Amino acid sequence: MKKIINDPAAVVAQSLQGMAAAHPDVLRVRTDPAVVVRADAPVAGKVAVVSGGGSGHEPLHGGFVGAGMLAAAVPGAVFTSPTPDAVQAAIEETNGGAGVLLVVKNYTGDVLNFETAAELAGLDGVDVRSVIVDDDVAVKDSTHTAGRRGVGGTVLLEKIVGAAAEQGADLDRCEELARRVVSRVRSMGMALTAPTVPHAGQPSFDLADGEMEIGIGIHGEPGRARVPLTSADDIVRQLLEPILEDLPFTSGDEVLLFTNSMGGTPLLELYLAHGIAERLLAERGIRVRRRLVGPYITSLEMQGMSLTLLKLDDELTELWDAPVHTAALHW
Amino acid sequence: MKKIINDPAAVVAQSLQGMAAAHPDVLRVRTDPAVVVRADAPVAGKVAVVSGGGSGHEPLHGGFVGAGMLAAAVPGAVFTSPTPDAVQAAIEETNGGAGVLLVVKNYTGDVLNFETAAELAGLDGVDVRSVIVDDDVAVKDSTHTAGRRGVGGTVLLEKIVGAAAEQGADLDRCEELARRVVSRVRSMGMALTAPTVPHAGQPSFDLADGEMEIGIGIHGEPGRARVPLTSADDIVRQLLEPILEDLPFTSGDEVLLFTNSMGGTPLLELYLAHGIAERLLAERGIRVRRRLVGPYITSLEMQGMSLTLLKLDDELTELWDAPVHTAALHW
Amino acid sequence: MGCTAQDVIAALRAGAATVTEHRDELIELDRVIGDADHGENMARGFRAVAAKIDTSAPETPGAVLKLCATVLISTVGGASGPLYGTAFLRAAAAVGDAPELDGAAVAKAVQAGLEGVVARGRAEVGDKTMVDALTPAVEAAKNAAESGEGPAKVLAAAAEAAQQGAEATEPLVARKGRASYLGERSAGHIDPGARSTALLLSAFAEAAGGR
Amino acid sequence: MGCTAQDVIAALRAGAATVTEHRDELIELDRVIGDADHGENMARGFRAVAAKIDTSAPETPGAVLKLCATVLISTVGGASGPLYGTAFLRAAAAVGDAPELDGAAVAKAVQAGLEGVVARGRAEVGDKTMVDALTPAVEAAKNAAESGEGPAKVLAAAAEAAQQGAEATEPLVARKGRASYLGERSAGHIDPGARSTALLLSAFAEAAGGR
Ligand SMILES: Nc1ncnc2c1ncn2[C@@H]1O[C@H](COP(=O)(O)OP(=O)(O)O)[C@@H](O)[C@H]1O
Ligand SMILES: Nc1ncnc2c1ncn2[C@@H]1O[C@H](COP(=O)(O)OP(=O)(O)O)[C@@H](O)[C@H]1O
Ligand SMILES: [Mg+2]
Ligand SMILES: [Mg+2]
Ligand SMILES: [Mg+2]
Ligand SMILES: [Mg+2]
Repeated sequence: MKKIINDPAAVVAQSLQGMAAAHPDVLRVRTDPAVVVRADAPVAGKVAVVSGGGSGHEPLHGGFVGAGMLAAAVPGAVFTSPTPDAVQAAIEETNGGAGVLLVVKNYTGDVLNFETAAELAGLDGVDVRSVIVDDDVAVKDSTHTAGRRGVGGTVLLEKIVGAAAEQGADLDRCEELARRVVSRVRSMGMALTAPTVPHAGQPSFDLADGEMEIGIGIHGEPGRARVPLTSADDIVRQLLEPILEDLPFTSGDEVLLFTNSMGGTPLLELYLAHGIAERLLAERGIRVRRRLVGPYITSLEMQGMSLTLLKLDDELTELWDAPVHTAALHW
Repeated sequence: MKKIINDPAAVVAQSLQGMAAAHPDVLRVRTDPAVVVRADAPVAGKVAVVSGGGSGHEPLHGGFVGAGMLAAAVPGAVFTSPTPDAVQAAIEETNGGAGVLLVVKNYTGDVLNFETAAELAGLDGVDVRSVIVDDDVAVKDSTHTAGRRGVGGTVLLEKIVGAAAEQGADLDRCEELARRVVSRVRSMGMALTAPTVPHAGQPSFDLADGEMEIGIGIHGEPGRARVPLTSADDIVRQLLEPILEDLPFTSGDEVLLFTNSMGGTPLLELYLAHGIAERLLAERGIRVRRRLVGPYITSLEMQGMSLTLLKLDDELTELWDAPVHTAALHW
Repeated sequence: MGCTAQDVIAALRAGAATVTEHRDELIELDRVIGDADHGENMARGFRAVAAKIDTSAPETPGAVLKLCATVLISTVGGASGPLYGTAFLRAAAAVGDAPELDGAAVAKAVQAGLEGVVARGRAEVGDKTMVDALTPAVEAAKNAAESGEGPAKVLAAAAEAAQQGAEATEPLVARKGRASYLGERSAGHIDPGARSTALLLSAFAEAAGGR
Repeated sequence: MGCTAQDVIAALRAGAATVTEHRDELIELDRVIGDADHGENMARGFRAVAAKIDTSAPETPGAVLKLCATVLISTVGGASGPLYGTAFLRAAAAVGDAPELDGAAVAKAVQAGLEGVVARGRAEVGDKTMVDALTPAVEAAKNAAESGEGPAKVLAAAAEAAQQGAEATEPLVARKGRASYLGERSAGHIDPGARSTALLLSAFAEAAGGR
C-alpha cells in the first residue's frame, strides 16, 4: 500500500486536522465525534443542510461545507457511514431554529445511521427531514433490494438545496427542492483501477491491464461487469446511454452535465471525456446549460470517471448559479 | 496503459476541446497552434501574462486562464514544451497594447522555445518580457547546469502577477513582481508512483512497493534519491526542511503554504500532509497566512505531493487575495 | 447453571477477541463483494465494547447487552453498526432485568436479536445477509432450549446453525447490502455479516461452556 | 559527385525513416533519465519535415536545410526542437545558395550545426548531451573532407564518430538537459539526444552513399 499517511486508523482524524488548518475562514472541525461545520454555524433562521457518509470520497462532503452549500458534513471512517451520535452532533452544531435537512446517499449503513439520528433529534424537538439520493443507474432499482446507490447527483443536490437554504427557503421548500433534484438526476460510473482502503492495505479488486469495470460505485465495490478497456469515445457512450434511457432525457431537454473523476484520473483525460459527452448530447438535441468537471465525488485514488446528468429548469439553474463559498466549490 | 483516451497522439487536442466546452464563460481554445485564451482577450491597456509548457500538468496552465490570472496558456504535447509559433500565437491573441509577460518554467525546452517566440514578437514591435521560475530546491543550483526546475511556485506567481495585471499594473511592475515572487518561493516534491506518458505507454520509472522517489519534478523524471517509503510525518519533514534551509525561511516569517498533489494522491492524504506541514511551521515560529491545498501542478496520474513556500509581504498577500475567475482557481 | 451478568461480559470479551482475530478474514470477505471494511468495523466496535465493560459494571445480563448495543451503535457505523446494535438492544429488552438467564431466555434473546435486524434491515432469508446466519441460529437455539438445554448448549446449537447458514450464503445472489450492487457477480462468495454472526455466536458458546 | 537539393531531400527522408524506426528506443532512453518523449518528438518533427518536403520543392541544398529547420522548430518543441532547428538553420546558412555541396561544404555544415547547438544550449563536451555526439562528428567530418572525401564519406565518418560519442555519454553525469536533475543517478545511461544525432548522421550517410 502506497499512501502518505501515518497510522491507518488515524487517517480520517489527521486529515480533518489538516482540512481545518487549510480553510479557517470557511469551516471548523469538531472532534469526538468528528464533524465538519461551517465557520459561522449555527446560522439563525436558516435551514441547515447536513450530509455525510464514509470518508474517502473527498472533497465530498467536507469540501462542500460553507456558505451556500452544506451547514455540516459528518465523515465516517473510510467507506464506513458515520454513527448516529456524529450525525446528532452535526444537527446540534448547525440547527439555527429553522430545521435541518439530512442529505443521505442510499446505502444501507447511511440510511440506518442517519435515520436513527433523525429520530433522536426529533425527540429533542428539532425539525429534521431526510432526503435519500439514489441516482446510480448501474444498479437495478427494486423494492426487494437495497436500491440504487447515491453518487454524483449528491453533489448537485447539495449545491442547489444549499443555495436555497442560504436564500432563506424554509424546510418544506428545501425538502421539495431536494426531492425534485433526486427525481431529475441520474449517474453512471466506471473504473480503470481499484482504490486501496487504508485499513485493508490492498486494492479492493484486481483488474488486469486491458480491462475496466463498468457500473462501479464509490466504495471500491466491483461494478456490474468487467469488460475490455476501450476508447474514450466508447467509454463515454457506455456511461451516457443508460443515463439517457433511464429518466429518460430527450431532445430539447436542458441539462447540467457533471463529468467527475473518481480521484486518480487526471484532468487531461477528464476534459477529453467531457468533450465527448458534450458532443454526444448535442447530437441528441440535448442542450448542456451548465457543467461541472473535476474530482468532486471520488473513491480514494481510484482511476475512473462518472457522468451525472441533471435535467434543469430555470429555478434549479438559478440556484446552481447562486454564490457558494466552500473549500471545493467557490463562486 | 490504462487511460480514458482515444488516440495517444490526439490526447492534448481532444482534451482542449473538452476544456473549451466546459468553460465557455472563462476561456476559448484556438487550434493550430493550440492556445488557451481568456474569453475576453485581448484586454485593451492591460498587461497580458502568458505561460505554457508541456501538457500533463493540468490544471496548470490552462486552468489558470481567465480574469485575474493568465491571459493565455500555451499547451505543448504531453511533457513537451510548445513551439515558438504557438507562443507567438498566444502573444498575438492577448496583447492589448500594454505588453506581454511570459512566465517560463526553467526547463531547457521551455526556455529556448519561449525565448525564440519573445525575440520574434519583439521584432514585431510587441514589448515582451520573460521571467524564469526556478523554485525546485531538489536540484542543485549552478551556472554549469540546466539549473533548478520551475514547479509549484509557478502557480503562485501566475496568480499574484495576474492579479496585478488585472489591476492595471504596467509591464515593468509586473516583471518586478514576478521576479520578487521567484526570489521568495521554494518547492520540493516526492512521488509514490510514476506517471505514464500516453505516447510512451508505460510508467516513466519503476518503483517497488515500500519505495518512494524524493526530489522529483513534474515530468516523470526520477528524483534525486530512491528511499524507503516512510510515514507522512517523515515525508513532510523531508520536503519541508530543504525548503526552509534554502531561502532560508526563519521564525517570524509570514508565508503562503501550498500543499500540492501530483495528481494521483487523494485529498484525504493531501489534507493530512498539509496539517503536518502547518504544525512543523508553527513549531519553527513561521506563520502561515495563506494556504492552497489541492492538485494544481500535476504530473498526469502520478501519486505524490509537493510543498511550496512563498515568503509573503502585504503587497503579495493582497494580490493573492484579489479576485480570480479561472477554471481551477476562483474567488 | 444460569447465565449471569459476569457470564455475558465474558461472552462479549470472547466475541471481541474473535472479531479481532478474524478481522482480516472479514475484511477480505467484504473486499470481494463489498467495501472491505466489515472486519475493521467489527474490530473497532467490539474493542470499544470491551473497553467500556472494563470501566462500567452493569449488574444484569440485560444491562450488559444494552451497554454493548449502545457502544456498537456509536462506534461501528456502516450497515453492521445499527444492525448489530439493534440486535443487542432487542436482546437486552427480551431478557428484561432477570439476574440470570436460562437456556430458554438465551434462545429468546437470540430470536429478539434476529427480529431487530429484520425490523431495521428488512432482509429476508436468501438475501445473502447476516439474516441467513441468524435465522437458522434462532431455530436451533429454540429447539435446544425446548429440549431443556442450558445457555452453553443453546448457544452452541445456534453457533453451529449460524455457521451452516453463513456457508449457505456462498452461492446466493445478494439482494440486500452492498453486495446487491454486484448483481449476479455477488454469487460465489460468503456474506461477511453472516460470517461475523457465526463467529460471534461461536465465541459466546465457547465462553458459556468454558465455565 | 556533389550533393544536390534532391540528395539533401533524400537524406532528410532517410532521417525521418530512421527516427520513426527508432522512436521507441529513443523514448526508452529518455524514459530512464528524462521524460520519455524524445522519440515521439523526433518522429513528429521529421514526419512533418517529410510531409513539407513533398509539398514544397526547395531548389538548393541550403533551402532544403532551412525548410527542415523551420519545420522542426514549429513541430518538435521540447529542448530538441530549438536545438536541432538551430543546427539545421546554421547549416543552411553555412552552405549558402550553392547548388551542390562537396565534402568540405558538408563538413562545414555539420560544424555550423554544432555551433548552433552550443550557441543555444551552452553545453560543453562531457555534459551528456547531443554535443557529445556532434563534437567528434565535426572533427571526423573535417578530417575526411581534408583528405578529399566526398559527401558520402564525410557523413559516414561523422556518423561513426557520433555513435562513438553517443556511447561515450553512458558513464557521464549529466550537467545539461533534463537528465541533469538526476545528478549522479544519470550515470549509466546513453543520452537520447546524442543517440538521435548519431542515428540521423548515419541515415544521411547511407542516403548519400546509396546514390
Ligand atoms: N439490509 C440488511 N439486512 C441485514 N443485514 C444486512 C443488510 N445490509 C447489510 N447487511 C449485513 O451487513 C454486512 C456488511 O457490514 P459492513 O461491511 O460492516 O457495512 P457496510 O456494508 O456499510 O460497509 C453484510 O455482509 C450483511 O451481512
Ligand atoms: N543545453 C543543451 N544542449 C545541448 N543538448 C541538449 C541540451 N539540453 C538538452 N539537450 C538534448 O536534448 C535531448 C532531450 O530532447 P527531448 O527529450 O526531445 O526534449 P526535453 O528534454 O525537453 O524533453 C537530450 O537528450 C540532450 O541531448
Ligand atoms: Mg462500509
Ligand atoms: Mg519533454
Ligand atoms: Mg462493508
Ligand atoms: Mg525528453
